[in-house]
Amino acid sequence: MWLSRPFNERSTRLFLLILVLAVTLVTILHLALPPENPLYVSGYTVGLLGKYLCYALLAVAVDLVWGYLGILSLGHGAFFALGGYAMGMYLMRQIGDRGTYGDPVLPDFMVFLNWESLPWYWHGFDMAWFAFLMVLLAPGALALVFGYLAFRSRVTGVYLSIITQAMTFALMLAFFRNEMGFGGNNGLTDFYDILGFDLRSGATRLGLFIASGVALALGYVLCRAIVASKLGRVCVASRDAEARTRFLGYRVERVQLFVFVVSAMLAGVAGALYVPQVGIINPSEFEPLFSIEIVVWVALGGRATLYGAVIGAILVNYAKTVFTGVMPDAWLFALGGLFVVSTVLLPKGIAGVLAYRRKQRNESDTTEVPA
Amino acid sequence: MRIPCTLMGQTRCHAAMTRIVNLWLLCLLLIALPFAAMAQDDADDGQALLEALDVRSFQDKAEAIEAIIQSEDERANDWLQALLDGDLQRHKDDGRFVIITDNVGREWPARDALTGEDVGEISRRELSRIDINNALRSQLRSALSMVELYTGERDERLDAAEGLIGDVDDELADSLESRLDDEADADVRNRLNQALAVYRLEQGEMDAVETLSGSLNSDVRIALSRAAEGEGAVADAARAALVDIEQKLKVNRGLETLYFGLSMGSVLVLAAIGLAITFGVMGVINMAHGELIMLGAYSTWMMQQLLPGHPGLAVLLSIPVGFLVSALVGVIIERSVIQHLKGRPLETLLATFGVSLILQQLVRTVVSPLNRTVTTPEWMSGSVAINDALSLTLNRLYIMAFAVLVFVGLILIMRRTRLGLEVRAVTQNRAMARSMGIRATRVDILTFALGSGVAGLAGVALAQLTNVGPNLGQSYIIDSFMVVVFGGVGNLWGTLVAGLSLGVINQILEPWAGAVLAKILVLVFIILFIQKRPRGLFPQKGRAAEG
Amino acid sequence: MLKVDKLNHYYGESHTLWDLDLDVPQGECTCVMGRNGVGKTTLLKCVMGEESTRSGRILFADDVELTRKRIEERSRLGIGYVPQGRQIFPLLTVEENLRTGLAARADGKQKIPERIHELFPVLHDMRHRRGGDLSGGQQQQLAIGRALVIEPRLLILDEPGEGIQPNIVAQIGEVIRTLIREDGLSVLLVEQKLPFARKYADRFMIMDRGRHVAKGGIDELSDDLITRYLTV
Amino acid sequence: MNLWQSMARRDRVFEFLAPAISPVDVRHGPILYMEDVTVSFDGFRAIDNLNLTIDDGELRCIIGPNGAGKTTMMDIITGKTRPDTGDVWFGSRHDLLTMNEPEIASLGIGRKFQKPTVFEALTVFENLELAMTADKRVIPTLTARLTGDVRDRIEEVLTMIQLADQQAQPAGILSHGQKQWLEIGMLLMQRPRLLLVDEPVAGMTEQEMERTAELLTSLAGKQSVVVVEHDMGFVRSIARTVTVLHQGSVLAEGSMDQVQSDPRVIEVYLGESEEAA
Amino acid sequence: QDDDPIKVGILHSLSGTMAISESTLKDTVEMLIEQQNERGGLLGRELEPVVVDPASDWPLFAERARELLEQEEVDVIFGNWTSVSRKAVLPVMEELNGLLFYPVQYEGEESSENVFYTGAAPNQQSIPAVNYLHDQVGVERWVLAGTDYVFPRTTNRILEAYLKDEFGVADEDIMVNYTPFGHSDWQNIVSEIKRFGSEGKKTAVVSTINGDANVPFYRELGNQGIDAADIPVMAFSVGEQELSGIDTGPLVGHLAAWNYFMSVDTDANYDFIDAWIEYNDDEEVVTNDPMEAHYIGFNMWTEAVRKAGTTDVDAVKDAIIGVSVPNLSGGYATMMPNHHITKPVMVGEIQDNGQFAVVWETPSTVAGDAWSDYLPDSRDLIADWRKPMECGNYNVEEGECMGSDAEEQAEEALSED
Ligand SMILES: Nc1ncnc2c1ncn2[C@@H]1O[C@H](COP(=O)(O)OP(=O)(O)OP(=O)(O)O)[C@@H](O)[C@H]1O
Ligand SMILES: Nc1ncnc2c1ncn2[C@@H]1O[C@H](COP(=O)(O)OP(=O)(O)OP(=O)(O)O)[C@@H](O)[C@H]1O
Ligand SMILES: [Mg+2]
Ligand SMILES: [Mg+2]
Repeated sequence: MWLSRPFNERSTRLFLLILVLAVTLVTILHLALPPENPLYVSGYTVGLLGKYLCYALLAVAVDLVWGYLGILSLGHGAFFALGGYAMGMYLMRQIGDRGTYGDPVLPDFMVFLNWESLPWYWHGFDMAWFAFLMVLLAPGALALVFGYLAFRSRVTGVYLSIITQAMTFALMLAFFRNEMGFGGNNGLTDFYDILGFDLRSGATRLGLFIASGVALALGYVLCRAIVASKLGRVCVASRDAEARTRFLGYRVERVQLFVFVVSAMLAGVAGALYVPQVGIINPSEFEPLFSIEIVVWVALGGRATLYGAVIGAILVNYAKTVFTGVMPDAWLFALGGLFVVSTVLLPKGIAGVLAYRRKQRNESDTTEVPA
Repeated sequence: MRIPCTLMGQTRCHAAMTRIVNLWLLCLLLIALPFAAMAQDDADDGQALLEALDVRSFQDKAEAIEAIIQSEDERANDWLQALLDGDLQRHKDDGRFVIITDNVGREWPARDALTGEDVGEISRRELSRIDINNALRSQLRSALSMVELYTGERDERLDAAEGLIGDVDDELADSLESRLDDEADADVRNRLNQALAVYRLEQGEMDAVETLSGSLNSDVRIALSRAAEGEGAVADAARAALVDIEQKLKVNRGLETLYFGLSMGSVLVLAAIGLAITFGVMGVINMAHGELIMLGAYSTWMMQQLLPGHPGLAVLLSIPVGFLVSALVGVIIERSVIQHLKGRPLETLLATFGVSLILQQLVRTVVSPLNRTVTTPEWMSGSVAINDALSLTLNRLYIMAFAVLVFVGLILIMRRTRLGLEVRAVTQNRAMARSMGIRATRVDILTFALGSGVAGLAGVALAQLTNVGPNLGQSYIIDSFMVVVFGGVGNLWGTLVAGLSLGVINQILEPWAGAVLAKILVLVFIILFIQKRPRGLFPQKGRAAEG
Repeated sequence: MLKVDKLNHYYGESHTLWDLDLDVPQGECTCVMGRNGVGKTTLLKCVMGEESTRSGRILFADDVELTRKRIEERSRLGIGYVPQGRQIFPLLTVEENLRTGLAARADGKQKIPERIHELFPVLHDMRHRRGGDLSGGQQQQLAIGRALVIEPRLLILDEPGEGIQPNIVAQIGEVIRTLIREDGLSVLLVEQKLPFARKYADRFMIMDRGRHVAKGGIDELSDDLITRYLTV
Repeated sequence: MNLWQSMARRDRVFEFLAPAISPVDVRHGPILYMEDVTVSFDGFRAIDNLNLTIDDGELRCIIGPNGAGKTTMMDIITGKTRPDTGDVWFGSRHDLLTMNEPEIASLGIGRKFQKPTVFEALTVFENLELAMTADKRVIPTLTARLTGDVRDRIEEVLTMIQLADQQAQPAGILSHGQKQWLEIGMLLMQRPRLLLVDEPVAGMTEQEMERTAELLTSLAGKQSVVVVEHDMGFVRSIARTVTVLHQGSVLAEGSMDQVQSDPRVIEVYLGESEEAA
Repeated sequence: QDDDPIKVGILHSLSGTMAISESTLKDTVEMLIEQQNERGGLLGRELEPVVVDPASDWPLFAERARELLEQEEVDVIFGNWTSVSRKAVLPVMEELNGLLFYPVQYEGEESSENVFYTGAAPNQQSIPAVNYLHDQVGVERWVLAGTDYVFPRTTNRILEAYLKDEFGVADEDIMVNYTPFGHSDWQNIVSEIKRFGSEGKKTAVVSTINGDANVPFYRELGNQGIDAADIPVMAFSVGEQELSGIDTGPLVGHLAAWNYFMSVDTDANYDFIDAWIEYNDDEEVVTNDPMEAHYIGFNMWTEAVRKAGTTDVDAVKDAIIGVSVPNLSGGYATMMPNHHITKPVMVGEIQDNGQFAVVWETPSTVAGDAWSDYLPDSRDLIADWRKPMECGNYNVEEGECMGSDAEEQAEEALSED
């Protein structure tokens, strides 16, 4: 089976091992240790880590299209946000009549803005299966339509990047509009529970953290499977010489569309897991700068490696957390400096350094053997 | 002559007051002008007059103002002007009235309102201001403008006459008639005629309609529509005149929209044109472009700080300064970061993103996180009136001209100098260009400096329109990329056309769809347009572009 | 004119050129030959500075140590380079492509020499077309023309006849010969086509897997050498 | 779940769109048929009323001055350039002008480019793997496996093009000539019905040229081959029919000897010296 | 334990788009803490500020709030500016039982057990301001221009209803206009306003335009020659700080409604300003309404802590209701049971020195109303956090506490059994 192919790769196995160990360890440290213990992992940290994992999955999705397909998407935040909104809508509906106005159907902000009834696109989101389906379908459909148009007319390079940016920018403006019925600038927030579990309980948050870990693992394996397949090589081929690939008989636009849609769906899943953990989804997730930032994570971690994207996402966000805490006035210097220095010094990102190290070690190993 | 305001509605009272004050000022003027100023040394009189101003109620203040005018005190003008400017203040302890000459900081220099002698700096804690409100302000202003009608320069007379349209009553009409005879300037006469015609139209005179027809002045239109409500010949004529006016207004609105569009477009072009060089020609995805714009804007502010009191000169000087500052920063960025990323264009995105964060925070730390004030010089503020319904804002006119200049300059540099050729050669095939003897490093530095400098110029212009703050750049970076790409990467003309057309489209859509939706529609338009033309407005065609 | 001494070059870890020696006498045409992938292009790139060398010396005009010069200075010394794969600037017009060569001219003249248009009339006809739109052979002609704009003292040609129609190939050969005779130009040529090499080169050098294995006057190029080193 | 979803979607959206490839029909005539084809770029007629037919199994050489339009002709056949007017048929069933590049490629038209274009980031082996005839739709490509047969075939071609040693290296580092060979190898993997070969021997040594000539002649018969080349020695060694293109249309056509002695061809193309040779 | 400093969390963006407004609030709280420490601290303990930067990123606000409460274990938080950031933080506050003082005027329609709203509710800003325009200026036509988000939307809805009901304003005399955040090209809108205002009736603009969009807006007003005397603009989001970035020359006479102006002529205010100037070591700094709100909030909190004798959140929550502290305009602010405070409402005119001159003031302070009386759905709601009601949205019609908290209380009651 093509899906099992990644498990033959050492790097994937190693990645999964580390991920599983890390998640388990955090879980154990969180549950088993008393808060006084210096090794205790607080609920706050668990939430933080869960968020990082979502970002990591998002970065993997971006790396799939950027690293392997050569599509620099500056609009992946849109798919992330759409997934998030799908989840957010579900969570809103779960509130039921516990909202401030006590309306059993309408979310607070609708009551507040005098909406008479639920807009049609809000229907169905009270059912978990439907909402979760939409988490995949909404970003997938957007990617499908958008990608179909763009790839069909062979929009490439910066042109593609910029229209993805235009897409997310337009969506941001649209979602900001209160008429859209997604809560405008305030977005969706003040959630109570998910699948019947209380979102304000530590256990649920731990569960979400583990779910994020699982999603990341699955997403990673899926991407690896695509990349390691012949399709992955077609992707790389079309990245480097699109026209040539066509002359070999590959329908490049379909390959691009397929991978783009898969990537969008992964981004959607990441967004869906992100929302209950941070407790809010608002149009700022659509901001073009956020999408650029995702690309920066990937570049920092190392493009076209997938695990590099994971490292980049976690590292940058960890750095952000630390810096904003330690030096609130100057953290942008640190972050900006990190981007600059690492690009200049690490041309292939962190993954590049790791690969280089490994290569060196291997070489020293092999030279030792004959001696 | 006194009208008890309490018996009237507040606004109507003020209108009446205005008229009274106007007349009084007029008299004052007519009397005072021929005679030399008489010495006024009984200070008590003045003190009393001013004291009457220091009351809470604005009605009472209006009366006090009137009293001042009636007093025929020669310092009245001074007081009223100070009052209008908010400079008339009272010392809390000794009750002395002073006129402050500067109101920045905690200690304010002042002079005595009665004697005019300098009293040094006074802590603002010690002072309490004689407040006025909008009603009083317009009362004072129209009073002063009446004076201008008689004594002012031509433009002032014109403004004053225009302000009279719709405000003429019986008493005023007579004095205006006589003023009309003395007035030499045709435009002013025309205005005065209109003002009188509106008055006569209210009296139901037919020939007034004739005078007024075709005028785009809003007060005239109001008068006409009021007249049109009635019955009879005058009303019919008024209706006909209105139809004609509406027609003209429509045309004017179209022109206005076009102007708005072009002016918005030239802002876009200015913001994007530097990027068209660094990104379009050199291929550096320069996320710090916005910050370079911001630095240009800050140089305007800086120049104005350095040259207080000469905002105009400062703005002019900030053109070269803004260029140099941004160009210099551009060179630093190029040397420290971008030169290490040769052949890795996508990574320039990452590094310059970092640079943009650093620059933003730098400005926040070094200058301030708050917006800075940039003063619009006299000659750039206001607007030129094409007619009563269409006036073009001056600052935007200047910016449009500036954009054209910058664009032409750039085109010349890129077309006529070796730099233009060399930079394209270097970006297309660096190794080969060097093998042909082109000093690639120098070309890189110069080009990046040029692109950055132009961004600085954009900043100088934007400082006249929008916030000068650390976030300035971020609000333009996305638009800039959009414009460059829409026009076709590497094509300066494309950038020009793209910027202008996006501006016009936006402004056409805006009244119809609202600002938010218009923006969304423009974005959707760009997306769809790129489907049709995957390489922008002016694509590079043929084999060459493919590879 | 050009003297290469014990040159070593690496692509990363792989050793491409091994202690390579080469001599291009003034006013002669030296032809480098060898199978695909033996390192001919790499050698030329080292001379031009596009590849940096690990060790060895490259002397130009007896006294200029090229390895210490930056690329752009090398061409300014009077080295014209026609690379393999044409390497024209695709988005510049033909004329602009030619004008890039003006940067390296010692005399600072800002006009494209007439001779080039005489030699390649097609470049004149198509001067407003973009380089990338030209046909393969036209591009090759452009590449040669561009190198000649410099009016070089040493001309380096990497398979110049590739993709050019026969009569023009012959013409190019003649031009090279004239330039050598009249202007004392020196030529370093990489060429696979024996007839061409035999006709226009004065000396040869054969490379095999990064080493030089034979050299001499062109008359000395024997069938034995050919079967040994140029046959698969 | 995510995965199955996406796969299901893929199936629904794309695969039914894929046209069933029908084999080329050559019962009633030539395999390639171009009639009155004209292309102009900004007013310049690169191809001017070109008429050309290639028979099934034929090996045709096309020569002509630089800029005659040879490469452009191939661009038209492979769908890269759309002609302004004219007809291009593959067999008697397929109107090539209605198809896009991948469709044309999957009909069985393979091409070697004048400037070698290989996938630089992929290894030599992978380059060949991608070129191989297979079901090239998305899902089959995703699930494709490297069977022993395929591997054997690739190895075979690798030895043929003498890149067996470099098979695991990225194609980007190959020398110019090696890339030429790799392209030929990719063409071989593709097993097309019609091969369009643009300057196959540029940068090759005499002996390699001979090998290429052998290779191409051995292919002819089963497959049709169109070769564009400026090396007269090479053309002479393989040519049966030669077509001379000039300024976008056919100047002369016939056997090598006929063409070679045609004064017009000598004037615009061969030159005096070549005739002497 | 007792010598440990009392930790005061400060949750204001120091970077990103909101830094421009929020960073001064951070400084304000730090200054207040410093002053308090100079006065010997609180309950004999030092106060220690814990500053974090949520970087204008809303989810980050929630995260940072959690960090402050869970990791840093602060006793109180002063923070937030935008509504959305407050909304993001709210669940965290309620979950971890924190104390938040929110200093900015907002759209109302909210009352949380854990949040104290020291900024103005709509009835403390917009309604009095509109009254002023109608009564004192004689405005008959209204332009309601705002940025497209909740605060302007709600405010304008309330105002529209109010204008129609109260003054009988006709539909065609109200023009509503929304623009995106950071809108910078105002040409069309200003020209439309100009046209709308030249129909012969006195017209005013009620502006809920937010943040950076104001500068280009006012500039365009000035350039198109719209004078305050013709069409005054009454702004709800433009304070001294925003003006400090604008050349106010052409804007003289335009209005703003707040509960405090820097130009307020009281000694308390001058003391505060002097301290602020000294703290920043900059003669040019300005104070504004949200700063006063923090000043009040901080003093209320210290007062309540002193009253309760502990920083324990529940004790402080109980103690603070009814606490009165002086405000900067010479009166007193009292914490109401609905967690809003009493405030005077003032209208100021812009001066050429970037200050406002107060031209009108409510005769007495106004108590903040969490639930607007002019919106149909909230008309019947009240908030009262005193025992035994302890409810943020009590429906007086139905006589029950709506929504979540009822549920929670029921659960609590169950679990206590
Ligand atoms: N960038 C590179 N990195 C690593 N190896 C390279 C690189 N470029 C070339 N090589 C290898 O170096 C060797 C010599 O290449 P070079 O291009 O010099 O050959 P050549 O003699 O010019 O061949 P040809 O006749 O095909 O042009 C080849 O084996 C090639 O694979
Ligand atoms: N996109 C284009 N724009 C302008 N001119 C073009 C374009 N494409 C091709 N041409 C011109 O069309 C002519 C035919 O080019 P083509 O590449 O087909 O020639 P060719 O016969 O392959 O020549 P060569 O033997 O040199 O490869 C040339 O003169 C070329 O300059
Ligand atoms: Mg070579
Ligand atoms: Mg060709």
